[in-house]
Amino acid sequence: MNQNYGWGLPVQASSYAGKLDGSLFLLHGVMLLIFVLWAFYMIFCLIRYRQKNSSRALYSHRTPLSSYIPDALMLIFEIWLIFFVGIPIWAHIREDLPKEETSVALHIVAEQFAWTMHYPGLDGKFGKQNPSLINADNPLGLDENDPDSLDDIVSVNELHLPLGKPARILLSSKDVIHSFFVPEFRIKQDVVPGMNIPIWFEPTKIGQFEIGCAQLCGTGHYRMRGDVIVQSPEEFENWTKSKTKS
Amino acid sequence: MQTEHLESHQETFIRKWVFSLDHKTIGLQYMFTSLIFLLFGFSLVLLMRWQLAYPGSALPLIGSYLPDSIAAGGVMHPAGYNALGAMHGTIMIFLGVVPLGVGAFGNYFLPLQIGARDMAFPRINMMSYWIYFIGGVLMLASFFVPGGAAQSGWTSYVPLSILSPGQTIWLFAMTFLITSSLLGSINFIVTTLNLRAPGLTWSRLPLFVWAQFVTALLLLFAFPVLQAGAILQLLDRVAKTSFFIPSGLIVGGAPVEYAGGGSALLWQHLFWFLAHPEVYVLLLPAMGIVAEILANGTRKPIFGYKEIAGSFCFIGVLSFMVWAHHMFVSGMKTSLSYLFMTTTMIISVPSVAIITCFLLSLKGASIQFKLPMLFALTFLPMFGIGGLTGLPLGFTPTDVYLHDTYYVIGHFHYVVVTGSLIALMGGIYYWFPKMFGRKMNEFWGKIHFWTTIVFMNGIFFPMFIQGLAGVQRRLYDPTVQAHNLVVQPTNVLMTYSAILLMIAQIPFIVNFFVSIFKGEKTEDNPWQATTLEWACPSPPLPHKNFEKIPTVYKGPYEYNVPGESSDFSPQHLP
Amino acid sequence: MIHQPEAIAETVTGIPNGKLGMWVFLASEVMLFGGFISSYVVLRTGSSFFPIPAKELLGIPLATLNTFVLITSSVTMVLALDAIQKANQKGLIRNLAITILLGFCFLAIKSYEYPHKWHEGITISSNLFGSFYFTLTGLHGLHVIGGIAFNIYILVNAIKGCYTQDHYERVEYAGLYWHFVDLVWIILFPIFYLL
Amino acid sequence: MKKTYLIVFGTLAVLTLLTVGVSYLHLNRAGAITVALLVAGIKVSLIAAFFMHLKFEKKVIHGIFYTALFFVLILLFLILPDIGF
Repeated sequence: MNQNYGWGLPVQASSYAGKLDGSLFLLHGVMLLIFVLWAFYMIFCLIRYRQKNSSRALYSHRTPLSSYIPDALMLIFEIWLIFFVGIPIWAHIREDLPKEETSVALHIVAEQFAWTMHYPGLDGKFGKQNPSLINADNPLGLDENDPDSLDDIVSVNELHLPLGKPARILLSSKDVIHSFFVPEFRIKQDVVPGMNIPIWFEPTKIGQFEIGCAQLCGTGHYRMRGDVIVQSPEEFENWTKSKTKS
Repeated sequence: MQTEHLESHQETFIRKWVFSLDHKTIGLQYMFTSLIFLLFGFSLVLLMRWQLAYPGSALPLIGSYLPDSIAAGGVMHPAGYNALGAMHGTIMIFLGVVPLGVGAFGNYFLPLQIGARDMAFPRINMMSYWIYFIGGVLMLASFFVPGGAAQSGWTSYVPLSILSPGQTIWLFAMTFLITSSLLGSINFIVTTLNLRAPGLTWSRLPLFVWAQFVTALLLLFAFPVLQAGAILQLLDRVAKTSFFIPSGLIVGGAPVEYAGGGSALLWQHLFWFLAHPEVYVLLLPAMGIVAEILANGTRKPIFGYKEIAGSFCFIGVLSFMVWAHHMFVSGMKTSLSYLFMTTTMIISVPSVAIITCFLLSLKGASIQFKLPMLFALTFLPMFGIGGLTGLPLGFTPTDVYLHDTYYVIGHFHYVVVTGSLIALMGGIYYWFPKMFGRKMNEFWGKIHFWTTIVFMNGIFFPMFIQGLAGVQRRLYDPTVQAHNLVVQPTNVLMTYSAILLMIAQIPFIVNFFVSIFKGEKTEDNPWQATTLEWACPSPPLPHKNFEKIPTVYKGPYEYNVPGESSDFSPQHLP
Repeated sequence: MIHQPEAIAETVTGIPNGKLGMWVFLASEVMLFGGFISSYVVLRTGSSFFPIPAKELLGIPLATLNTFVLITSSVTMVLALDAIQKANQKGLIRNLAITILLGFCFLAIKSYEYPHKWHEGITISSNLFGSFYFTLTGLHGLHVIGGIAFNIYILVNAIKGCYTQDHYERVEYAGLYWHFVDLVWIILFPIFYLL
Repeated sequence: MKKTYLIVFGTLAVLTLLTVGVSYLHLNRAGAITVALLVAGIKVSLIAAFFMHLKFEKKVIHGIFYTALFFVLILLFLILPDIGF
């Protein structure tokens, strides 16, 4: 897993990671350009106009229109950035949810210091949950006598996904605010108790990636991690079969 | 004015120093208290940094002396780390930088710069200091309360802050601090509106006064909303109401006995509605000080006085419409994030305008590299980095990746620490002669300056590298997660920079206290500045500041006026 | 035109410090109650579980009477100010006393209403409506108590004869604060009892 | 001035009775809300204008009061779309 990470950004392993990295490089490029230009200008002024060189300073209250150029350039760049780069990418990430049929649909329930994945199983329907049934080996409190829940798969801290199909996930939390964060997929979404928040991403690389919690959720926040294992479709089928309680 | 009758009787020690009604003494009380809190808040960071550099190892030297709520048996435990993190943020912001920028400098120099004898309401001014003092003592006491200090960050997000221990005394202390800030801001607004010297129109007001006035308006309109949020959260904790508790919460396998129905996002909205104007409250006084020092150091009128004052007001108004850029990935509706992304990008323009005007005022200047000028000049690039790194955080696609990582921590430390704290230190060097009639030692000042700048960058620049690598914030032990391992060495570098930064503050502290008594004596206007506070003796006359209230004839920064012999012409001389 | 007191401090805006200070303080109070009422409105429209008690339980006739009490106290307060502006010391004292009495009457009706609601099962922790009802009306009650204390302080000074036709700023500031407290109740009354 | 105060008192009393009366008519939700807020708004502006002498005050005080109102409206109408609906 460690070859995914270097000193720069982690490896891109989801469909919109490229777009997001593109805007990161664009922004940092512009920032560097602005900083370097201003640094040169400042150093020039400090040397040219130090007291030894210019004993009397230029007295003027005039602010020529040309002094507004940096602000105008900044505003134009930002307006272009928002309407031509920002809104399209943001709408793509948040609004273009793939259809249920062509994607792997599952629920992820966050709780204090573990991620519980809840697959609907072959019947595609999620079993009912009853909070009073929650115990160590039934973290979601799945109700036995509900037929849909028989083939549901519950796996803790281990998210299996097939390559080539987008994942459509419904995030919910049992207790406090967590944040589902997979650096390689460039996805981060707070998981708020009392809300079911849909997210989606499409893995583009087979391998093992890391889930982290990005929102302070108590004393175990630092060890609340999980693994995303992206497999070929066949391996994913075998895995689901092996996990289904027949 | 009612201050005349105060001199008639000889004041007791208590009335003169403890319950003083003189805005200068209250300013000094604020300054000493906030400097002590800044030092204490920074020492909390050294403990945290050691834990981040060498996770799980015993803290050297002071490990065994720490209370059990932070480090049982010399090794810090996660609850202790979270408590230190929350208290570091709270102390540095609400007890350190704001009281220094608004309480100390605002109280001391606002009346002087507008030629007033004192604040509009001296008694309320004294009350605001003592309520702040009680709030500070309560915050410190929270370390020794059973359950320890607050542990859910300075933002105290619900439901964690309602379910975890330590938050009740934090909220209670916050209501004190908010009341103190409100009383202070009422005083500032009425003083600036009503007690300006004759001839001191709005366009002749020094930029420091503009900054304090806009800051007071920000405090006045934003703090009560957090007061409401804090009271709601306090009741959630104490009276089992469920304003912020959604229904169906299950903690540790058992349902929580709350009626439910509340919304966790409501607290974030109420909190950030205050907290964004609050970060401008941290920044504006510093920008006012930089404007004063730059005009004085470049010996020319500041470039674009109207643009800077206008930008202050524009920032003031717009800062109430940008708060939800802290909540892009918090489950807020995407339509709102479009709106707040746009307003956030618009508010970056006045900041750019201010920095442009500061830089352009270097052109055609005659720059004297005196000590305060060094701090003001370094504010420009440092705040530049802080402001520029705000761009990817205010822009939703990049914020998805960078939110709640060390990139955010690097961004706001560059703005607050190498930005406003450096400017406030420059303010201390600049106004020390006016406050004590003596100068701080130039040599030790330069040592303090260069070491502080180097070590500050040593701590904060690697945070951007960690942020881009995806290291989340508030992690007790980053090595548990694989994606943090590559950049773990930067934590060691940052820890030693932090320790050296603490050592670099010792010359400043010694220089500060020694110079009060043994510093080189100076006359009333050592920097040959033009604003009104230099028109009275240093330290200014107790209770009435000026022999006679000055009349203002010209703008605040009339340097190098053509046809005049000396290179500065003070405001109060025709 | 109302009679302006001579002792306008030589302030730049021409408004005495105290009046400007009181208005600035009321602006922060507007923000405080604005924060509370916005939270109430937002949760009432958006919360998944916000049971609203039946109108009979709320005791609307009593609350209407309470609103009358507060409005009349507002009127007697402004009549007190009008009296001192015409140098009518007795009028000032009489109207101030009525205002204070009506204030106590408002608190008495509230202190009857609260236990009545507790028996109905609406407590501060029973549900969101109860929480908001007791928090907001409780906070407003504290402000009424503060207003009454301020008015009593003014009454004592008025009896001692501190206020004349030219020096009555404190009476005006107490009036401003009391009208604000009445104004907040006029907003709280419909949003809790009638909607 | 005494006369205007009594007239304002009368209008306030009538408006209170009106708003209570309307609440018994069981209008639909939107209608009830608009009527209640309208009446409360009129009463608030009456008290502010006449009892608090806002009508006779200088621009500065108007400025402060309306800015506070403006920011409360911003707070309310920017949170409503997120949590409200």
